[in-house]
Amino acid sequence: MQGLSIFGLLVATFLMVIAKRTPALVRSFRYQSFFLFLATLVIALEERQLNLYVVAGLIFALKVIGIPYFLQYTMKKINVREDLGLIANTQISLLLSLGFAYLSWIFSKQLMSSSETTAILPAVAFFILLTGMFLMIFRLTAMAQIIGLLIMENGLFLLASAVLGGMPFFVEIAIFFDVFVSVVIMGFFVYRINKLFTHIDVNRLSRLRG
Amino acid sequence: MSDPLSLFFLATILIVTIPSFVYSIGYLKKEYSPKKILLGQILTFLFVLSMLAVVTVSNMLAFLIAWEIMSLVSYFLVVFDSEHEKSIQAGTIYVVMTHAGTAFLVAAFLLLYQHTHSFDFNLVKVASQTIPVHTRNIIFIFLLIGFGTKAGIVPLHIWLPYAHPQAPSHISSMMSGVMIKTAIYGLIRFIIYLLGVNDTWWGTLVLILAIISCLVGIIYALMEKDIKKLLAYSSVENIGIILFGVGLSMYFMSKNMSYWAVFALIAGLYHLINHAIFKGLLFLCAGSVYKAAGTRNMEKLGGLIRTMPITAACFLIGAMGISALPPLNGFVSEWLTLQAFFMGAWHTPGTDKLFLGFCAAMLALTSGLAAACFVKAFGITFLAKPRSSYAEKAIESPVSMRFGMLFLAGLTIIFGLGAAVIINILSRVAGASLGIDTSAMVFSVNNITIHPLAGNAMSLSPLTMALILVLCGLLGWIIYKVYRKRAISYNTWDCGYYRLDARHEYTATGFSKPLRIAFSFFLRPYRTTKKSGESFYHIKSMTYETHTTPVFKKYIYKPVLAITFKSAKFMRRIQPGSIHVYLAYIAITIFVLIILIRKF
Amino acid sequence: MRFLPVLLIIILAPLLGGLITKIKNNLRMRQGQSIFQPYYNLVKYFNKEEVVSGTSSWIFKMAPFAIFASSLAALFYMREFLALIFIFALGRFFLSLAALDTGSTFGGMGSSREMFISSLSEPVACLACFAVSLQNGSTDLLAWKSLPLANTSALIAGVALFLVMIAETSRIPIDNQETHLELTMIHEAMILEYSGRSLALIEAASYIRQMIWLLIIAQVLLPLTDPVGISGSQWLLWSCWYAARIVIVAAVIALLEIAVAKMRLFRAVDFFGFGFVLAAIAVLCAVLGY
Amino acid sequence: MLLIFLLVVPLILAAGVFLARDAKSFGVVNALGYCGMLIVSALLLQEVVAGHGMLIEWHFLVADILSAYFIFVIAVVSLATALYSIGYINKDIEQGIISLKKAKTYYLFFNIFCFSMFLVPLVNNLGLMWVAIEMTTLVSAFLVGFYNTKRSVEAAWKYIIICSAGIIFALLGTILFFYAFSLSGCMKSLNWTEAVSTAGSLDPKVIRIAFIFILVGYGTKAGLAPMHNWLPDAHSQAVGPVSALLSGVLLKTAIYAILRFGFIVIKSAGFAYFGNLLLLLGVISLVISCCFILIQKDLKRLLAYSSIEHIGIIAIGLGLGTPWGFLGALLHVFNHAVTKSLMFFGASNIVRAYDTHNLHSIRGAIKTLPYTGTMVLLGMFALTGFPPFSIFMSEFLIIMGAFSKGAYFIAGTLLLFLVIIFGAFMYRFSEMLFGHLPKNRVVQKEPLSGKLAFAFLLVLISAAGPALIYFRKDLLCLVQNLLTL
Repeated sequence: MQGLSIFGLLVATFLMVIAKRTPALVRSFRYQSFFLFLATLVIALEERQLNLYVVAGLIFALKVIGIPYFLQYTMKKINVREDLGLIANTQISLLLSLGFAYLSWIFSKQLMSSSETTAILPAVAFFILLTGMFLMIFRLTAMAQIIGLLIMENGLFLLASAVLGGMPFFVEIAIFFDVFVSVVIMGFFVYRINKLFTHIDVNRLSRLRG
Repeated sequence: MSDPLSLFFLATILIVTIPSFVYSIGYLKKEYSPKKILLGQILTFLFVLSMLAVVTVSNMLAFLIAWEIMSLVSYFLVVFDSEHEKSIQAGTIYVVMTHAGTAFLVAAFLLLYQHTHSFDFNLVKVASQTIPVHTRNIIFIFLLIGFGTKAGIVPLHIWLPYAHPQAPSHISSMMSGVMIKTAIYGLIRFIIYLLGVNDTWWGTLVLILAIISCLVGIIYALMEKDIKKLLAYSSVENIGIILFGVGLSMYFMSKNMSYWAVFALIAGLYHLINHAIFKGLLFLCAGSVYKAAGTRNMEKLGGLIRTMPITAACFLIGAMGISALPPLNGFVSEWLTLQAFFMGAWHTPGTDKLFLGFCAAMLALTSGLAAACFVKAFGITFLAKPRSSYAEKAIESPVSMRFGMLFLAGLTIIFGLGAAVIINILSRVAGASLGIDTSAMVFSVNNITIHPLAGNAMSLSPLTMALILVLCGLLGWIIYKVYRKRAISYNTWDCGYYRLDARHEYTATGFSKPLRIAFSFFLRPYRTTKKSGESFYHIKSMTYETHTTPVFKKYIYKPVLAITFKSAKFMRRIQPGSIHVYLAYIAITIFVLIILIRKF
Repeated sequence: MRFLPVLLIIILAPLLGGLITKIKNNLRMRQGQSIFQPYYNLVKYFNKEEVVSGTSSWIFKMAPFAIFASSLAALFYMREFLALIFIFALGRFFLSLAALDTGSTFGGMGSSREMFISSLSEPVACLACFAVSLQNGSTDLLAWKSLPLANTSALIAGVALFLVMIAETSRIPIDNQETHLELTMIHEAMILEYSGRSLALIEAASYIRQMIWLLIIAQVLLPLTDPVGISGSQWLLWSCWYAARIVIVAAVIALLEIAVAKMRLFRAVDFFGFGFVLAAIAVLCAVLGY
Repeated sequence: MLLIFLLVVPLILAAGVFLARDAKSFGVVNALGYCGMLIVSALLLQEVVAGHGMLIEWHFLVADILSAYFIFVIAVVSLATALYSIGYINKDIEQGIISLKKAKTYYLFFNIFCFSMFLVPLVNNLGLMWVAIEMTTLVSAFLVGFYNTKRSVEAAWKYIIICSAGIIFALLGTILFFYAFSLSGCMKSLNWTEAVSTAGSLDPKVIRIAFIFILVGYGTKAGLAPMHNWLPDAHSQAVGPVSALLSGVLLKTAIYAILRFGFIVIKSAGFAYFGNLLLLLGVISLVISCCFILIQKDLKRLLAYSSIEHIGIIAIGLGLGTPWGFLGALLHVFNHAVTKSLMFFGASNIVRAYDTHNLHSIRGAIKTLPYTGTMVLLGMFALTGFPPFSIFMSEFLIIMGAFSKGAYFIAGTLLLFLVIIFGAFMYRFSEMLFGHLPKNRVVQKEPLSGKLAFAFLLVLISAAGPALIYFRKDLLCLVQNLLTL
C-alpha cells in the first residue's frame, strides 16, 4: 500500500519535471498531493494517530481540491501564454532530477542512520523538496514558482509525517493555514504583475539590480 | 591625567586657541550670517574642549572617544563653508583619513588591553613591560600609523594641505597649531610613556620618517602659490622637525643615554610649542590678508606692507621665527635639536654617528629651504607693488584680529628670549614622560644662558644674542647717521624702460623655479600650453602653465582607490536582478554548507 | 681684551678683500687696483648721497642695519659654529627681502638665487662641522688643535667648508663679484638698488663675513693653538703665522677664481652635492678614527 | 498579562482602522497605542531583568530576558514608525498620491505586521515561531508593494518568493530538530522551554545538519549574504516608514530565531560549530555589502546594504562567542535598529523632497530640509560608528571580543571594512547634504510628528552610548548568564 503511494509520488514528481505548460504542472501537482494524502493516510493507519487523520483530511481538502482549483482559476483570469518557460529543457531536467533522487537517497540514509526501509520515505520527501526548488529556479513564470513552493511544502509534509508521525497538532493547523494564505497572496501578486507588466515571466522582472 | 606632559599640552592648546578665538570675533563678522557665526563659535568651543579632553583623560577608551569627537567637530569646521565643493572634498578626505588612522589606534589599544587587561593609563604602564616583544613592535607600528595620520607624517599627510586651508583661518591656526600636536602627544604618551622604548629601530624609524616629512613638506610648501596651503605644507615640515626631537630621544632612550634622551625630547617639545605659536600666528595673518584682499593666491597679492602694516609686521615675525632666525624661538629649538644630534653623536659609540650626522644635515637643509620658503611668502605677499586690484583695495583688519596676531607675535619673541627659563620647565616635562629624574641634570645657568652639560664649551644665550644684535644694529645706524647725506626717493632702476609696473616683479612661481629644477626628480614638473585663435598660424592668445606632479596622490592613493572601486564594480555582477539566480544562491549555499559540514 | 681681535678683524676685513683682488690681478699679469681700494670705496659710498626706490618700504631701509648687525654679531659667535650659521642666515634673510622690496626684476632674481644657493650650502656646512665636532665634542671649530695632516677627517671637512665659503662669499664658480651681468650675478643683483651709506654698510658687512669664514677655514685646515705663556719673540712668530695662513687661504681663493669658470646656476646642485659627499666622507673618517 | 497586552493592542488598533474617520486622527491614536506598547515592554524588560527570570502565560507565550529585549527593540522602533507615519501618510493624502481607503489599508497592514513581529519573540513553540515569521513576510509584502508601481511590485514578488523559499528550509530544519528530539525520545511538543532543558541529550549529527537549514532559512529572512538579494529591493521600494520597520526590526526577529535554535545547538553540538557558521556568513555579508555600498547610487538601497553590513556585524559578534562580543552583538541589535530607522526616515523625507532616489541628483539637502538634513548628517556619523553615538560602543565591544578571543583576522577585517564603508558613506552623503541649494528647490516645512520621531530616536542614539559605557559591567553579567543557560 505504502509502496503504491511512494511509486505514485515519484511518478507525479517526474511528471512535474517534464511538464512544459502550466496546466500540466498543476495537474501533476494534484496527483502528487493525492498520493501524499494516501501516504499520510497509510502512516495514520499504522500509527493510529488522530491528528494524522486530520492532516490527511486537510491535505485532501486543500492540496488536492482547493489550491489546484484556485490556481486554475487564476490562470483563467489572467489569460497569458501557458508555457512555463524552461531554462533547462525537459531531458536535462529529467537527468538532473534523477541525480536529485540519488542525492536525497544518500542524504536520508546518512541522516536516518537506521534500516533502509525507514529511510525510503524521507528520501522521497527530500527528493520532492529538491524538485520543488529545482522548478522554482529553472522555470520562468511566476506560476511555476508558486507551484514549486507548494511542492516543497508537500515534501515537508511527507517528511514530517514520515519521521515524526506529524508535528504537534496546532502547529500543523497553523502551517496549513499559512500555506493557504501564502498561496492566495501570491496569486494576488501574480495578478498584479500581469496587470502591470502584461506577462508573468519573472525573469524579466529585473529593474532592480546591484 | 595631570602629569607635566598633560599640563604642557594643556598650556600649548590654550596659548594658541585663546588668541585665535579673539581673532575669530573680528574675522567672522560680515563673512557669515549671525546664526552661522553662533554655530561656528559653538563648534569652535567644542573643538577646543575636545582637544583639552584628549590631552587630559587617563583612560584609553575615553581617549579614543575624545579623539573621535575631536575629528568629528574639526570636520564640521572644515566644511563650515559648505557651499564650496572644495571644502566638502577636503572635509571628506580629512575625516576618512583620520578615521582610518583611528582604526589603527583601536587595534593598538585593544592589543594593549588584551595584554594588560585595563584601559587605565597607570595600570597599563605598570603591566606594559610584560608584553612580548613582537606584540610591542606591532603596537608601536599601529600607534605610529594611527597618530602619524593625524600628525600628517608623509606619506599620510595627504589630507592636511586640503583640510587646513579650507577651514576658516582661526580654525586653520588651531588645527595646524594645536590639533596635529595632539598626535605628537599621543606618540609621546603611548609609545614613550606607556610602552617604553627599548628597541633602537623604533627611534631610527621615526627619524627616517622625520627626514622624509621635513623635506617633502618644505619642498611642496616652496612650490605653493596659495598662501594658506603653503603654511599647511610647512606644518608637515615642522611636524618632521618635532619628530626629529622625539625620535632622537627614543633612540637615545633605547641606548640608555638618559641625559641626551631628555635633552632631545626637550628640543622636540620646545619646537612643538614654538610651532604652535608661530604657525598659529602665520595662519591668523594669512587669514587677515584673505579677508582684506579676498584671495589666497600670492601671485595676485603684493605691496600689502603699506596698507596692512600690523599684519605685515606680525607675519614678518612669524616668518623669522619659522625660518629659525636668531634670536626668535624657532632658532632656539632648531639649535637645540642640532646640538642634540651633535652632542648625542659625540657620546654615541660606533658607526651610528654617520646616520645621526646625516639626520642633522637634513635638518639643516630643511631650515635653509624653510628660510627660502618664507622669504618668498613674505616678499611676494607683502612687498613691492600690488599685483592686482584685490591687493590694492586691501585695508588693515579690525582690532580683535590685530590683538590675536600681536599676542602671538609677542609670544614668538618671548619664547625666543626666555629660552633658558622655558628649557628648565620643559626638562621636567620630558623627564616625567621618559620616567627619568631630571633634578640632577643641568640645562641652563642663571636663567639666561642655555648651557647643557656644564663644563662643555657649547652654550647659548638668546637674550645676550639679541642684545648684541641690537647694539650692532645701533652701531650701524649711528655710523649711518654720522654721514648726514640726503637720501632722495626715485623709481626703481628700469634699464631705461619707463613703464616699470607690477608685471615686472618676480612671481612666486619664478622665485621657486631654481628649486623646482633642483628637485625635479621628485616634483616631476610639467607644462601645459593652450593656444586659442581662429587658426594655428594666427593665434589670438596663449596660456602657459607649470604644474608639479603630486607624487603620493598619483602613485599611491589613486591606484588604491581605483582598485577598490574596480573590484566593487566587479562584485556588482553577482546581483543581476533575476530572481532565479537569487534562489539558486540559496540552494548553492545549502549544498556547500552541507558538503563542508565537517569543516565547522 | 676680548674686543681687540674683534676690532682688528673689522679693520682688516676690507683689506683682505683688496688682497684677494690684488692677487687675482697680478696672476692675470695686470697691475690692478691697490689693496686698499675697498677702504676708498667704503669712504666714497659713505660720502655719496643715496637714492631710495619709491616702491620700497621700511624693510628696504632697515635691511642694511640688520645685515650689518648680523655680520658684526657673528664676530662674537665664532666659537659656536651652529649659532654662526643661523646669524648669517638672519642677514641673508633681510637682504633677500630688501631685494624683493624694490620690485625690480633683478632683485627678485637675485634673492631667489641667493636662497637657492644658501639652502643647498647649509647641509654641507652642518655636516662638515659635524665631522669636526666629532673630534673634540663641541661645535667650536676654533678650538680645533691637532695637525690636519695627522687627521684626514678634519682636512676633508675643511675642504667641504671651503666650498661652502665660496658660495657664502659669492665667489667664482658660484657667483661673481666683478660683473653685473644678469645671467651670472646673485649677490650683486640683490644690492643693485642700494647706494650711498646703505651700500657701504652692506659692503662692510660682507667683508666682515668673508673674514670670518677665512678665519674658520684657516683654523680647520692649518690649526694653531692660542698664544698662552709664550715670550715676545715667539708671540711675534705666532701672529705672523696666524696672519700668513689667512693669506694662504685667500691666495687659494684667488687662484681658484682665475682658474675656473663660473658655473651655470643649476650646476650648483652638483657643486654642493660634491661638497656633501666630501663632508660625509669626513664624518666616516672621523667615525673610523682617521 | 503583559504579554497578552502586547499581542492584543495591535489587533485592536487593526480592528480600529475600520472605524476610523480620517487618517490623521487615527494616526495619532495609533501612535498613542504604541506609546502604551513601549511602556509595557519596558515594564516587561524591567521585570525580567529584575530576576523573575521567565514569564510564561498559557503555556504558549513566554518571555525570558532575550525575548523581552527583542520585544523592547520592536516596541521602540514601531513607536517611532507610528509617529513618523502620521505626517508621512497625511502628506501622501494631501498630495493625492493615495486615497483615504489606501491610507486605512496601510494602517491595517502596519498593525498586523507589528502584531506578527511581536508574536515572534513571544511564542514558546518553535513551530509557531516559524508561522509567525512567515506571517511577517506575507503581511509586509503588501507594504512593500504598497504603491503598486512596477518597481514596488517586482520588489514585493522577489521578497515574498525568496523569503518563502528560504523559510521552507527553516521549517525543514525545525522538523529535523523535532526529529532529533523524538530520537532522544523526550518531548513531543517543540516547546522552547522544554527544548533547552533537554538539549544536552540530543544527537549532534542531526542537530548539525538541522542547524544549517535553520541558518540558511532564517538567514535569508535576516538578510545574511549570499541570501540577501531580496533585501535591497524590498527595503528601497517599501513605504517610507515601513522601510525603517523592515531594516530596523524585521531582520532582527530572524536573528532572534537563529539565536533560539543556536542555544540548543551550542548545548548539543558545542559552540565552535555555531560560531564558525555565523562568522563565515557574517564576514561574507560584510564584504559583499561593502562592495555594493561603494558603488551604490540609490539612496535607500545604500541604506539597505548598510543593513546587510550591520546584520553581518551582529552575526560576527554572536559567532565570536566571547562575552564582550556577544554583548556587543546584542546591543548592536538595538543601536542599529534606532539609527537605521532614523536614517530611513530622513532618507524618505529627502527622497520625497527631491522625488528621486538617485544620489547624484540630490544636492544641498541640508538647505532644503534643515531639520532632516542635520538629523541625517548626525545619523550618518552614528551609523558609521563615531562616538559619542551608540553604534561606536557596540562595534567597539565586538572588536574587543574578537581581540580577546585572539581572532585577529576577524578583527582586522571588521576594522578594514568599517573604514571603507565609512569612506563610501562620507563620499556619498557629504555631496548629497552639502553643496549648493538647487535652483527650483525651496526650504520645505516638515511635519511635527516627523520631527518628534527624529528627536525621539536621536535621544536614544546619543543616550545609549554613554549608558552602555556606564552599565557595561552589569550587562556583561546578564550576557554571561544568558550564555550559560
